[in-house]
Amino acid sequence: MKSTTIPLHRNPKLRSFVVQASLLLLVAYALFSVYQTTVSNLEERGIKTSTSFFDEVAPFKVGYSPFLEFKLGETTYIEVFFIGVLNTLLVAVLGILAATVLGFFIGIMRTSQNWLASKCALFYVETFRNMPLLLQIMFWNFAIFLAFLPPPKQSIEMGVFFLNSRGLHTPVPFIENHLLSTIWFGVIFASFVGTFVFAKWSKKRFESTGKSLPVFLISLSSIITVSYITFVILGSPLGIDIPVLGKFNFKGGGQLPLPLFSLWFALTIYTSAFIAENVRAGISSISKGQVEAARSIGLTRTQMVKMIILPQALRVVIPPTISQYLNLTKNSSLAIAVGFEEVVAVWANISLNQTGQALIIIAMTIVFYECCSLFTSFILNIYNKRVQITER
Amino acid sequence: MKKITSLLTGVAFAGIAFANAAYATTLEEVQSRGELRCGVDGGVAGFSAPNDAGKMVGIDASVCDAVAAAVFGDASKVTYIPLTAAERFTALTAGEIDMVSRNTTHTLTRDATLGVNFTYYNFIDGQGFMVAKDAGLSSVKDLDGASICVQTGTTTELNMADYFRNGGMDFTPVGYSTSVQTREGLEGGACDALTSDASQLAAIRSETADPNAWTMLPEIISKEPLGPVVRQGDDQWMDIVAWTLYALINAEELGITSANVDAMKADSPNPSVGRIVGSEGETGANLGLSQDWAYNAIKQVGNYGEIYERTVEPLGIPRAGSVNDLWTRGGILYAPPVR
Amino acid sequence: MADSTLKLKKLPDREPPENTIGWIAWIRDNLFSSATNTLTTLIFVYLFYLYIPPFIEWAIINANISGTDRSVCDTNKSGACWTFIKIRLEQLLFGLYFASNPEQTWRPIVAFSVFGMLIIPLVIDKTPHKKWLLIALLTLYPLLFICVVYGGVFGIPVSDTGQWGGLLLTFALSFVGIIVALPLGILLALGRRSEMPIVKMMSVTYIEFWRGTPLITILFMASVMLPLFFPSGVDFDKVVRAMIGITLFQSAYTAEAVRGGLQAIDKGQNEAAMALGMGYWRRTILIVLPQALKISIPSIVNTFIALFKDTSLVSIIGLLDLLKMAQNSSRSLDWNGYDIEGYLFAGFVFWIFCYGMSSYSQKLERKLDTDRRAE
Amino acid sequence: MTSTAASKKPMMTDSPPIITINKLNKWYGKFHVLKDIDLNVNKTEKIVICGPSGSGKSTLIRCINRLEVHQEGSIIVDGTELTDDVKQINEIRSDVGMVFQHFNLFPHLTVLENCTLAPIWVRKKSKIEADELGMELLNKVRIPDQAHKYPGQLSGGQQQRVAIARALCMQPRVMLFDEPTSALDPEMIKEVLETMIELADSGMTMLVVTHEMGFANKVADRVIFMDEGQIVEQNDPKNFFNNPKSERTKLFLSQILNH
Repeated sequence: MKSTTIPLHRNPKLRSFVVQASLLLLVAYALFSVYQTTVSNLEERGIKTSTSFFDEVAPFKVGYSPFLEFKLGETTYIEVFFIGVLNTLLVAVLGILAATVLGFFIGIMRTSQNWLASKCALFYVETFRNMPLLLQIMFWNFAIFLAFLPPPKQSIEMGVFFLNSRGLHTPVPFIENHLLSTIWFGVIFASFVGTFVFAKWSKKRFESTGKSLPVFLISLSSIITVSYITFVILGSPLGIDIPVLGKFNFKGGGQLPLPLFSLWFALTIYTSAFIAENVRAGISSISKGQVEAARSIGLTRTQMVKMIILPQALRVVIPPTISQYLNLTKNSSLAIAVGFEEVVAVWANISLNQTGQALIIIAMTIVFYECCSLFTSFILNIYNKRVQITER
Repeated sequence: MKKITSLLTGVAFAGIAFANAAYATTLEEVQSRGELRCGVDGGVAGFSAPNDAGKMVGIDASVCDAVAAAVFGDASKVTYIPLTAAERFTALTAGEIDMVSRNTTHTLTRDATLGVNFTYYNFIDGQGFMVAKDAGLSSVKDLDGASICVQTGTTTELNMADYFRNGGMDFTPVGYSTSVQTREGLEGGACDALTSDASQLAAIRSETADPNAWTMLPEIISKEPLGPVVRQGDDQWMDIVAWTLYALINAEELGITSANVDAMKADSPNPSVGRIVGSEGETGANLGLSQDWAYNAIKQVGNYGEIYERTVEPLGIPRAGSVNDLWTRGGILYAPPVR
Repeated sequence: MADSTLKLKKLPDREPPENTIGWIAWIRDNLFSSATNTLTTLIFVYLFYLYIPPFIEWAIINANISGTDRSVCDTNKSGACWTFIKIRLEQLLFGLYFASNPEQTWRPIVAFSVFGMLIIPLVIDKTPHKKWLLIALLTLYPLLFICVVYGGVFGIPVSDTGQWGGLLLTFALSFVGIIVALPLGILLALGRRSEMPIVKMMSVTYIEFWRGTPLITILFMASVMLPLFFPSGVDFDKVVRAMIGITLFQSAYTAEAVRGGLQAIDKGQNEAAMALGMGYWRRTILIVLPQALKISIPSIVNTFIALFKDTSLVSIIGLLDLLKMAQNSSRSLDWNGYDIEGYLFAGFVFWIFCYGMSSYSQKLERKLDTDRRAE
Repeated sequence: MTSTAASKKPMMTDSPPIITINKLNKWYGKFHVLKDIDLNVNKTEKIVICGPSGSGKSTLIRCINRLEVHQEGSIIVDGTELTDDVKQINEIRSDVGMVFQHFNLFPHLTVLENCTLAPIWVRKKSKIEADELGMELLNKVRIPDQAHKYPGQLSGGQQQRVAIARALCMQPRVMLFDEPTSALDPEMIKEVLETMIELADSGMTMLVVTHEMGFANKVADRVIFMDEGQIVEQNDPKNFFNNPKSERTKLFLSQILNH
């Protein structure tokens, strides 16, 4: 036997090394020359790039900032960025909540035995997911809400809620008496703890005797009763700030400005169509055998849905739905079309226009979205790992 | 096909540094291309908007025409590039266009940090407010607490913030990215007032369903000198754009119109006129242009007064006695002499 | 038990009882099978009664289609104003340039019809030589599109990309997006499954970067920052820059779609090819990719649908795509106030295309499913 | 080897049959799957149903716990007639256990949870009680050590035995088996059949759709042959196998026994 020496160009390890090294070099070179070109372009064109504008006072006003108060003449650019980020997160959370509820509703309707209900759900899904979201946002905002909602003086009244062309105005509670309201919150907290203990006890009892109680109903009603009674006893420590019609619009209370309302509405409808499709796919992924087995051991329909179908369907539904949540968050950037002040609108558009610092501003915007995306993948990974452990 | 080829090479060799621009000066580049690329808004009546035949018209577009006439002797050698507010400066500094004539306010920050130069002004504007007639408002002071529609990313937004802050008043901005949307917002009741440059307000009002339902408040809260912008670092080109504009203003001052410019050229005792229409002096050569550069601009586009009358007057913004009138008639338009 | 043989007589098939088949049974089973079911049916019937007749009345019965200006619509406000769409149709479909130059209108019409002639046989099952049609669509058609729509050859005047608009622009943007992104996406998908760590890492970074960012930010980047990345002298107009942004964005999604296909390929295929002594590229191109691409067509079509809808975002950076065109028209002085019609029309056009594509991809998916079960 | 005498005794008791099927007809759309089926099943009787695929044998036993709805005729299970009444259906179902060809275990629940689910929620037993019962039955099918695993971690045979235990946890009066071994490998068939034989020996009433003729021979009181939706022939196993009366049965038996 004679030892063979492999010619260098046929050694797979070497080949792989050379390929990777040259690719790396090529990409590094490409990135470097883009960097260099950019730097020289900036210099040549006399554009100054620096982050010093972060601490400059923003010379414009952001109209909606429920979390960080915007003070004209004090709020700086970097605070504007955070206001934008918080507004994005706000609309994302509102949208995710509503789209999930609506999506599950439509998705379950899609699998309904009732032919009409099922076809209506199909119509809903096919209509809304096959039209551009931007078109839908503008349609609702400009062609429907702005065109048909009345001005503030003729607002649509729904009890203490007022809907008009400026948005939805809601009452919000405010604290009248610090001590008493602290006590009241304490009582509510205690009653929550109480129901928690009660739920634990009732679970134990169920396990040992098989007797079950409507835990949720009992807890809910007792929390409501307890908090109402103490509220009255304490002499109403909280006031309710009801919006009042002022000179131009409603003052006081909480506000869901029309742009936010339209954006939220459109995002909810659009995303719910996708979630509904996920839910349908999840439910129909469950084999007929599972249903038959559940029936054959005598489970009622409700029990079957709760214990057999939903837990399994959710495993199919949740991962793509989490991706839809990310999509919704990214899609909220279309707010720019209706003037809601989320991060792309106040940062990548207004601030960029006013400072001209395109590089830094766009980069920060991208980093924010990449963080959202990483966070989503992180959650998805955790979920997938957990599912993998409980079922192989 | 040139663009497609350059696209392909550009994509393929995105990272590989190219040799610098082949042309040393903007003028040479424009001349060799055979057309002027001029950035405009494209959607503001009276300034730049397509007419029925699809041609861009307006006082901003006319400046482009005049520069093309000065460079080529042919005012039609222009390609108008509609730009958003956000893109106008990058498009200019990247060399995608040769000049911006897009109702752009001259400010220190823009001048000093964006790599651009402002020339002179083709329209001097100021920011005003428009409200519903039946709202019973007579002054901006009445707007304390109001919602105000505004186009975002403009100086308008900043002036409003300053003004309200100064007066200790409160307001809620309702920001839209285009001026058409601000109009829809106002008409739909999203805001109590709309703020923009006075000229734009007039244009917007003319586009509402019922122009008589809206009225302008008397205050003008800012200075908005609007004019063409060029890239920094090419003084010759800056001179060409600036002096074309000056020539149009001087022409009005001297009574040269597109109708009588031929006659003036043939026989004018006034040396100032002669220098403009090219019968005297070396004005064109100094700029690197032909001798009849200003003659062509005036002949084909008209003097400043004619342009104004043709484009802005129909919006309902009278000129007589306003800041946009000549200095000789109480306005502030004052062009340095062509000599 | 001896009598059990008596049952040997074969019973004839009978028709099922009347009330268990036919439409009555169908209605009972699908609409009134239980109390909840009946209630649901009644609720829906009531809702239909509330909303459908007024809509039909507005959109069809009372609608205006005649006339050439808004006066017709202004006198009859009870119906939709389709006159507006009729008058502006050419602008909406072909953009301002081709609409305002009647002698040029043939160019987008030719481009669209050739596309139709290529795509219709492609989606029909029984067409022979599909492969060649597809290749023609991906290679010859773009050339034809450039020659006819862009011009500059055979004496056809150049139409700057900056002058494209309407459905034509929407189509051009998404078509460029898909055909340029496809090869890029395939390479990235292969890279992501590569055994070379650096190649894999770079592909993953690239894919996840673009997938993590909203398209609108990328378009802003393309419109504001791209000019800074290229040396002076290399300048593209806005449409081309948008195309670059869209392509980069789309390639990441295509890569994920193709990766799905690659994952579905049985390992044995690769091993069999290896056993035949094929190298990496030969295995990949001859054995793995053809199968993987076939499987991933539905997902690729789905990403294409998403892209097609997303092209509407270019209106935010000021391009006149179909949506922007519809908006501009309905906001112009001539047709101010008829924006519902504008949105409905644009929405309907988008819907037709997206729904068509998604039905096609669902059909393909089902077919692939049964094919694989049959194997 | 013959089977135990106890289970082979003809059922001539006076007690009424536990299942009475009378003139049962069923259609899938327009396809006539079951034609005039008459069948009485006595307590503790073991019946094996065989026949070519598509003969309606699975459909027949699925009708018995209302997984399929029949259009004509009647089925009476333990004195209760199957109608559309949901409550009655659930009662009957909890008295009739069913084992499927593909096991149909709930993949998201552990083996023990699979078994205790119905006792807890349908029989309203306490969890402790149900757990005890579940473990007892898992012991019976000889897989107590797998109780806390998930079905996906078990072999096919083990899964089918869990399925049997799950059905038995409801303490049913009748057990239905729908081809319980046809999805299994040969060595696993054996372990499942052994479990079923033990179950038979304990006196359970069983209806088994299967092609395992060895099992039929050993356990069945009656073998039923179905074809084209009819019961073609029924007899005790000895006569059925040795002396089939119809040509169709002969053909079927020759195919199934000589393969």
